[in-house]
Amino acid sequence: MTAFWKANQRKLAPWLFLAPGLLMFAVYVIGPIFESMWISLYDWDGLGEARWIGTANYVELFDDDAFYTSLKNNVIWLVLYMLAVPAGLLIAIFLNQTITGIRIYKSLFFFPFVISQVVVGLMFSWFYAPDFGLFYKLIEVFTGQGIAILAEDRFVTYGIIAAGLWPQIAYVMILYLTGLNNVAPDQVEAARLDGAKGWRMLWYVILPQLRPATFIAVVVTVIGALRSFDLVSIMTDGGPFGSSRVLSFYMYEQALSEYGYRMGYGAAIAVVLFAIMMVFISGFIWKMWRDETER
Amino acid sequence: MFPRPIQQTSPAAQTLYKVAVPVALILWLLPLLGVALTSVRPASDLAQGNYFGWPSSVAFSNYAEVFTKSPIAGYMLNSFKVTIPTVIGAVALSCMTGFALAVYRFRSNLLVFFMFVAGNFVPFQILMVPVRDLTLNLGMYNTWYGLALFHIAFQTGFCTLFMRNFIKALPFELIEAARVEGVSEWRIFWFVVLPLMRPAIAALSVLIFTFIWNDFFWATVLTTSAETQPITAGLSSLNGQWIAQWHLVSAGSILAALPPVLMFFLMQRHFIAGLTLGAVK
Amino acid sequence: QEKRTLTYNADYDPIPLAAMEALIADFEAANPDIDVVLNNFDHEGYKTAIRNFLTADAPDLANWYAGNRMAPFVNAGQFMDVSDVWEANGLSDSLASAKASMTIDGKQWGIPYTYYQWGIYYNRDAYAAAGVDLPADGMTYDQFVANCEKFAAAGIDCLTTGTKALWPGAGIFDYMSLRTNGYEWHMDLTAGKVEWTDQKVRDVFAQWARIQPFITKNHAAIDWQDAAALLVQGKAANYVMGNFAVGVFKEGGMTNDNLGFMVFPEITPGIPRAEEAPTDTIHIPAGAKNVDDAKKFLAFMASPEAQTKWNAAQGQLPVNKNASVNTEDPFLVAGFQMLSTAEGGIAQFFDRDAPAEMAKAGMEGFQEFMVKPENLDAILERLEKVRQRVYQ
Amino acid sequence: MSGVTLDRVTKRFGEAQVIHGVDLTIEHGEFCVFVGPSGCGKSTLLRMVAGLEETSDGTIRIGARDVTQVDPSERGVAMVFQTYALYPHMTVAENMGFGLKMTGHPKTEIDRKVAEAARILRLDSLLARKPKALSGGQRQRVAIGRAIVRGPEVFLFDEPLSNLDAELRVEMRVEIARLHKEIGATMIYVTHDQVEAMTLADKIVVLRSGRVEQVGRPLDLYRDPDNRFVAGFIGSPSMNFLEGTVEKAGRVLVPGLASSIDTGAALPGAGAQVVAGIRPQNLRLVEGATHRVEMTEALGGVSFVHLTGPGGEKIVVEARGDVLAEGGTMTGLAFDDADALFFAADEAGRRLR
Amino acid sequence: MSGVTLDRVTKRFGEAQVIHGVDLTIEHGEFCVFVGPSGCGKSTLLRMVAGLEETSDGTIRIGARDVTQVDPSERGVAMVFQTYALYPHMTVAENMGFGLKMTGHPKTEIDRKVAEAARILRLDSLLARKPKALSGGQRQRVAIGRAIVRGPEVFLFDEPLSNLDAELRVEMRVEIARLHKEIGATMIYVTHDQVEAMTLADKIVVLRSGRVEQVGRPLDLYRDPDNRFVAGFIGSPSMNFLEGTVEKAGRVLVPGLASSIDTGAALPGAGAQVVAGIRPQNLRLVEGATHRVEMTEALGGVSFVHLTGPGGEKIVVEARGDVLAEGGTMTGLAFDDADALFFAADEAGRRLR
Ligand SMILES: Nc1ncnc2c1ncn2[C@@H]1O[C@H](COP(=O)(O)OP(=O)(O)OP(=O)(O)O)[C@@H](O)[C@H]1O
Ligand SMILES: Nc1ncnc2c1ncn2[C@@H]1O[C@H](COP(=O)(O)OP(=O)(O)OP(=O)(O)O)[C@@H](O)[C@H]1O
Ligand SMILES: [Mg+2]
Ligand SMILES: [Mg+2]
Repeated sequence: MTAFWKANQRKLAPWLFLAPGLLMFAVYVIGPIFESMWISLYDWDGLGEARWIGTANYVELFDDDAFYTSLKNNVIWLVLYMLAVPAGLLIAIFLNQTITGIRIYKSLFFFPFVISQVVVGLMFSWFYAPDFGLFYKLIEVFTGQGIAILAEDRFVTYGIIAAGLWPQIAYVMILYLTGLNNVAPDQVEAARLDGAKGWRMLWYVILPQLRPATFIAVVVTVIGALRSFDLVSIMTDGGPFGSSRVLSFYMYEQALSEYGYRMGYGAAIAVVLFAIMMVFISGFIWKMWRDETER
Repeated sequence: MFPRPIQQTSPAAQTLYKVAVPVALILWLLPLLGVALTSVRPASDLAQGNYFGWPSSVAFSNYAEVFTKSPIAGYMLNSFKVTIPTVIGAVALSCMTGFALAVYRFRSNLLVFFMFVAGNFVPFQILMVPVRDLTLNLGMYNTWYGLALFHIAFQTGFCTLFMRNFIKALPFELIEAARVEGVSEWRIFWFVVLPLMRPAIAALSVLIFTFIWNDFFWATVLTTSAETQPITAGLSSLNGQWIAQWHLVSAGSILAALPPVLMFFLMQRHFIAGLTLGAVK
Repeated sequence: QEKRTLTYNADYDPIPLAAMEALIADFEAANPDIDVVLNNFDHEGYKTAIRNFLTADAPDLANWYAGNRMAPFVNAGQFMDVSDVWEANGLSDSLASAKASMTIDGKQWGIPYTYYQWGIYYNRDAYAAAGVDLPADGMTYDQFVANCEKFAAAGIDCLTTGTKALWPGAGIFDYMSLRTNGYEWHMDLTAGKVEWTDQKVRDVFAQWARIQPFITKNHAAIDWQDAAALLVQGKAANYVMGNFAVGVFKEGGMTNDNLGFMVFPEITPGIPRAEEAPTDTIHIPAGAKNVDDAKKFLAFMASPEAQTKWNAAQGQLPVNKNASVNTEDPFLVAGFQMLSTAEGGIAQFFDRDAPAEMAKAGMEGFQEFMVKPENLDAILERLEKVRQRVYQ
Repeated sequence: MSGVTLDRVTKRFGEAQVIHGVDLTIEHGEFCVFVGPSGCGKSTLLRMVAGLEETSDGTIRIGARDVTQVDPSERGVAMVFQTYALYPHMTVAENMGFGLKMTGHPKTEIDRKVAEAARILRLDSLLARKPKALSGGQRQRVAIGRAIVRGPEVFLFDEPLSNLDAELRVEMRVEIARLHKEIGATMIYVTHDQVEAMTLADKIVVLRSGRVEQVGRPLDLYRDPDNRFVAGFIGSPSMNFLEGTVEKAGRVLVPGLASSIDTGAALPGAGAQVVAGIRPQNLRLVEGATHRVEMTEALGGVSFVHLTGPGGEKIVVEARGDVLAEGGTMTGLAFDDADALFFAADEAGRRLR
Repeated sequence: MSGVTLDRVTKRFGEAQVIHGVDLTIEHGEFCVFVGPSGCGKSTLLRMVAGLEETSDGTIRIGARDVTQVDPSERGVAMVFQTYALYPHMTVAENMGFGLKMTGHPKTEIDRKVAEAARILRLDSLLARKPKALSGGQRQRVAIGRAIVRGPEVFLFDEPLSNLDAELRVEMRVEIARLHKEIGATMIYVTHDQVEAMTLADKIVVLRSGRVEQVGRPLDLYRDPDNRFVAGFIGSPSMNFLEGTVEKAGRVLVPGLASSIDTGAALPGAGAQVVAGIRPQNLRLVEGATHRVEMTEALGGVSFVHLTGPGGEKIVVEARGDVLAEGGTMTGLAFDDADALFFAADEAGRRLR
C-alpha cells in the first residue's frame, strides 16, 4: 500500500485534490446542464408524471411571441449593456489621478457594484416611480408630461437596463482603473516624446494596452446582460404585459412562477439561452486555451 | 501614467477637477442618496408629498419599525447562515482544486480547468429545474444548507479559476524545492502553498461573501418561507407588503446593503485585488 | 402534556392575519392538546411557494382558492379528499352555495370559509369635486361613461386601477364580459369554448374601450394599493375592486361617509345580472402529517361561529349560510344584497375560472389593452393561440 | 548647432533633492556618457533633458533654445529606453513611424524615412513583424530606429543595452558607435557598464549623489582621476587602495605594499595619512615573501591573484597568462612608483597631484 | 562514495528531444560545472539528476545506486535554485529545517543541524528573519544552507548567482568555493558565466543542443579545446577564427593573418581548407601594413583593437595598456605559431591535433 502510494503519489494526488470540488461541481452544475436538455423534451408540470413530447417545446417556442419579445429584449440588453465598457473607461480615466482622498472617491464610485441587484432595483423603482419619482419629475419639468418608465412598453426595458448599467459601469470602472495602473509608463513616455496627446494617446497607446481589461470587461458585461433576472423580477416582473421579459426571466416565469409550471418548456428556453451563452463561453475558452498553450 | 497627472496642469484646472470629482460622485450616487434620505424620512413627510425636500425630522424610527414589524432580522440571519458556510466551503474546495490544476501536469488538466471555467459562466437558469429537483429529493428544499450547498458547488467554478491562476503565479520552484526535500504532496499543499495563498483566500472570501449575500435568483428558487429566506428574497416579498411605504422599503434596502458594503470597506484592497486578479490575472 | 402541532401555511395580509390568529386562539382553547403553527407568506409569493411546499415539505393545512384554480393540485393528488368532513358536518347544506366550486370528480377537496363581492367603490368627495351626481341604483354604462367625461374635465381619473400585478385588470374584464355577454358566455370563454377572435369578444372590448381613456394613466406601473391611495386622495373617482380593499381605503382615511359602493352598471340591457365573488378555501395537503387534527380544524373553520367571527373582522362574507353578516358594515350589507340578487350567476375570478396559462396570457392582454387599445387585434390573436394550446 | 547645456540644474522630488545644481556642456555631435553608482541620478538627469521630468530649478538649453519649459515632443530629442518601450500592438514599421504620424507627416514621407532608418539598422526584413517576434537585440535596434526616424537633434539613451546578453551587448555597442559616426548627432548615454562608457564616450560624466564628480575623456579619467571615488569607479578590476603615511616630502610609506613610494605629488606634511592607489594591472608578482596568495582565479588569458598584505590588506593583482600561484604560498610584489596615485585620507578623497 | 554517473541519458518533451544520450561521470567530491549556450539543456540535465524531470531513456546512478526511477526526495540530492525558492512565510531557521521537519526528524536534531549550517554560512544572526528582510546574497546563502542541512551526497546548483549584482557575485563565488572545500561533497553547478565556470570548476562540461561537446579541467579546455565550438565558447574575448589552406604538411597559409603558420597538427592534404584559431591575447600589433585598424576600445588597463584583414576578415587583438591605434591606420600583426590552433573546416569543426 505505502509502496504503491509512494510510487504513484504524484499521479494520484491531483485527483484526490480535485475529487471533492469536482464531485460537487459535477452534481450541481455539469449534470444539471444535461438534465435540463433532457427535461426540455418533456411536458412536465413538476407535480405529476413527465410526458415525452420530443421537440414539441422547441416547436412551440418558435411560434411564441413572448419568446421573441424576450429574445429581442435580450439583444437590447446585450447591446446597451456594452455601454458600460466605454462609460466605465471614461470614469476610470476621470478618476485616475492622485489627489487627496481619491481612494475614497474611487471606492464610493464602486459602491453600486457591492449592493444587491434587489436593492438597486428598488432604488431605481423609486427613482422612476410615477408622480413623485425623481426621474419622473425631471421629465415632467422638461417636457411637461411625466413618463412612468416602468409602465411604458417602449421604455421599460431601457429603464431596467439603465438600472443594470449603474453597477455594471462601476465594475468595469474598477477593471479599467487596475488596467490603467498597469499601463507601462515607459510606453506612455515614449509616446509623449513621439508627440501623442489626449485622445490620440488614448487610442493609439493606452487602449491597446488595456486590451486584457477590455476583454474581461466585455466578458463580464455579456454574462451580466444574459443573466439579467433580478432587476426584471424586482422592478417589473416582466411587465407591462410582458414587454420587459428577458429569456432568463421568461424561463423562470414558465417553470416556477404562479401561472407557470411548465418545467419542460422552461428548460427549453434555458437551453436556448445556454446556446447563446455558449457562443461567448466558447470564445472565452478559446482565448484562454490560446493563452495557456502559448506559454 | 495616463491621463497626465492633474498636478502638472494649470491651477485653474486643478481646482476645477477638485470640484468636479465630488459633484460627479453625488450625481453618480443620487439613487443611493435618495434612498438613504428616504429611509430616515418620517412617514408623514411622504404622505404630505415631501419626497425630496429636507426631511422634517430624522426618523430612525423607520429602522426600528422595520425590525419590529417585519422579520427582517430573521432574513438577515438567514443570509449569514447561507453566506458564511458558502464562503468557507467554496474557498476550501477551490484551494484544493486550484492547487491540483496549477501544480500537476496531467492529461486532462486543461479540460477539467475549462470545465470549471465554462460552468462558471453558464446561465444559471439552465440549472434551475434540475437543481431544485435535486434539492427537493435530498430533503434540503427550503433550508439554508440546501441553498448553501448549491452555492458552494457553483462558486467552486469561479474560485477554482481564481485560485488556479493565483497558484500558477507562485514560483514553481517552491514546490520543486519541497519535493527535493522529501515533502509529501499533501504537506506541500498544507505547509508551503496554503500559507502563501492567504491574500487570495482573503480576496475570494470577501468576493464570495458579496456574491452570495446579494444572490436573489437562487434564494427565490430554493427557499420559500420567512424562516429560511435570505435578505434579498425577504426584501422582495416585504416590498410586496410595503406598498407605497417607501420609507420602510428604503430602510430595508439600506439594511440589506449594509453587510456587503461594510465588508467592502473593511477589505477593500482584497476585494479589488480579487475582482481583478480573478478576472484579468 | 405533549402538544400535537398542526402546521398551517397561509398568505394573509395584516388584517385577516390578525383575524385568523384570533380564530386559532379560539381553536387552541377548544383543543388544548393542539398547537397550531401558522406560517404566513407574502400573498404573491405564496402562489409560487405552495407548489414547492406541497411536494417537498407539506404542512397540515394550506390556503388556496376554489374553482379551476385548485384543479392542478387535485389532479396531481396533492390535495386530500375531505368529503368525509363535509359529510360529517352537514356542510353540503350549510356551504351549499360553494359546493359546486369545491367539487371535482364528485368529491370535495377543501373548505370554503369566505368570499367577497366585487364592484365599484367610489369616492363621494371626488364626485362632489367634479360636480357629478352620485351614482344611483340602476345606473347604465352610458351614464357611467358620460360621468367619466365630466371627471376628465375636472382632472380626476374616472376609473382607477393598479395593474402592476396584472390581476386587478381582470376584474374589469370580467365585469365587462359578464355585463356585455352574460354569465353563461363568460363561463364558456374561460372554459375555452369560445374563440378569442369571436365577434362577441370584440364587443366586450369595444365597450371597455369607451372608458379606457379615463383609466388612470400609469396603472401598469402601480400596485392596487397605490391606486387605492389615488381614490382616497380624490385623484380618482371609481375603482373596480374586491371588498377587501375597503380596509385599505379606510386605513387611508376614508369613512362610510365618503366611500361609496355600487354594482357595476348594466351594459347590454336585459341580461341577467351576474357578479364576481372569489372564494377562499383551506385544504389538507396530501402530504399532511397530522390529518386528524387538520380535519378538526377544517370542521372548525366551516362552522358558522368561526366564519362569522373571521368575516366580521375581515369585512367579508361568510360562506356558511348560518353565519351572520355584520350589519354595521354597509359594504357587506350591500354586497350580501347584491350577491343574493344576482340571478345571472356568480363567477370566481378570471384567474380562478380560467386555467393558469390562459389566465396569465389573458391578464397580460387586458393590461396591454388598457394601455394600448389599438393593439386589440394582435392581443386577441395571441390569446386565441394560447387558447388553442391550453385547452387542447 | 545642437549641443546641450545644463545650467545649475536641480531636481527635487517633494522634499528629497536628487540633482544638486548640475552644470554641464555637451558639444554638438558629442557622445556623452553618464556613469555613476545606482541611484546617483543619471536617469533623472537624462529624463530632465528629455522633458519627462520637470526641472525644479536651473535652465536646460538645446542649441541656443531654452527648452526648460518646453513639451517633450517639441524639444527635438529622441529617447531610447532600457526596456525598449516598443508599442507591442504595432509592427516594427508602425512603431518607427508613430512619432511622425502623430505630428501629421504624410504617409509617403513616413514610409521613406522608416525605410531609410531600417536600412541603416538592417531591419528591412523585419518591418512587418510585431515586437514580440523579435529577439532582444532586434528590439533594441527598433527602439533606436524609432529615435532615428524622427531626426532629432539629440539622442538620449538610458542603459539601452543592459537587458541584452553579453554577446549581443558587444555587437550592439559596436552598432551604436557606428551609428554615432554615421549620423553625427549629439548623444547622451547612461550606462552602468565600464566597457560601454570607456569605448563609446567622447566625454564621460561621473555622477555621485546628484553631483558631478568629474567630466573628461575616458582615458583622462582612467589615468588622471580627480578623486578617490572616480579612481575606484573607473577601471576594472577596481584600483587597490592602501593606507600610507608621508615619510617626507615626495615619499610615502605604504605598509600594505611593503614599500615606500617616491612621488611627485603634492603631499601633506610628514606623518600625515594619505591613501595610495594602484591598479591591479600595474602590479607584478615577483620572488619574495611579503604577501600571501589567498586564491588565484585563472580565466585563461588573464588571472586574478588575490593577496593579503602584511597588515591584512586585500590586494588584487592582474597577471597575464594562466600563472598559477597556489593558494597559501607567499610572494613578493613589484610596481613602478609612477603608477601609484595618492589621495587625501578624508571622506572626499581629493587627488593629491 | 557518491559520484554521479549518467549513462546514455535522454530527455524528450513530447516530440522534441532536448538531451541526446549523454554519458558523463562525476567523481565523488568533484565540482562539476555545466556550461553552454542558452537552451542547450543544462537545466534540464541538472533537473534530471534531481529527479524533477523524468528521464526518458538511460540510467542515472548516484554512487552505486540506480536512481533513475527514484523519487527526488530519496536520491540524496539537494538543489539550489536560481530564484532561491525560499518559503516566504517561514523564517530562515524554519526554511532550513523544513525538509527535516517534514521527514520527521526530532526537533533537537533539526536545531543542531540548522545551527551548524548557519555557522558555516555565517547566518547565525539572521535565523529569526523572514526571507523578505534579507539581501539577495543572504537569501542565496539561506538557500544553500537549506541544502546543507539535509546533508546530501550531491549538491545541485542552477545558476545560483545570476540574480545577484556583479559585486555580490564575486563574493558568493568565493563563498561557494570555500564551501566546497569545507564539506567536500559532489557538486554540479550550472552557469552562463565564464568566470564562474573557470574559477570554480574541477571539471567543466560544455553542452551544445543536448550533447556533450567536451569535458575537462578549465585550463585544459582553454588551452586544448576539442573543437571549434568549445574553443570559441571558452575564453573572452572569443578566439579569432580565420580560413586557411594547407600549403604542405605542417604548414598552413592563413591570408587573414597575412602569413603561413608552421604547425605540428595533423593536417589534411595540401590544398585542403582548414580553420585557424588564435586568441586575441596571443596577437601583437607590430610595424607593418597588412591590417587596417577599424577601432580601438581602450578600457584603461587593456585595449581591444578591432582589425580588418586583407580579405576583410574581422580580427580582435587584445593589447596591454592603453595603446591607441587610431581608426583607419594600417598595422602589422605578430604571433607565435605555437599559439595557433587548427580545426576542420566543416560544420563540426573538429580540432586538428
Ligand atoms: N519619482 C521619484 N520620486 C522620488 N524619488 C525619485 C523618483 N525617481 C527617482 N527618485 C530618486 O532619485 C534618485 C536618482 O534616481 P535615478 O533613477 O536617476 O538613479 P540612476 O542613477 O538612474 O540609478 P540606476 O543606475 O539604478 O538606474 C534615487 O535616489 C531615486 O530614489
Ligand atoms: N517543459 C518543457 N517542455 C518542452 N520543452 C522544454 C521544457 N523545458 C525545457 N524545454 C526545452 O529544452 C531545451 C533545454 O532547456 P533548458 O532549460 O535545459 O536550457 P538551459 O541550458 O538551462 O538554458 P538557459 O541557459 O537559458 O537556462 C530548450 O530548448 C527548452 O526549450
Ligand atoms: Mg537609471
Ligand atoms: Mg537553465
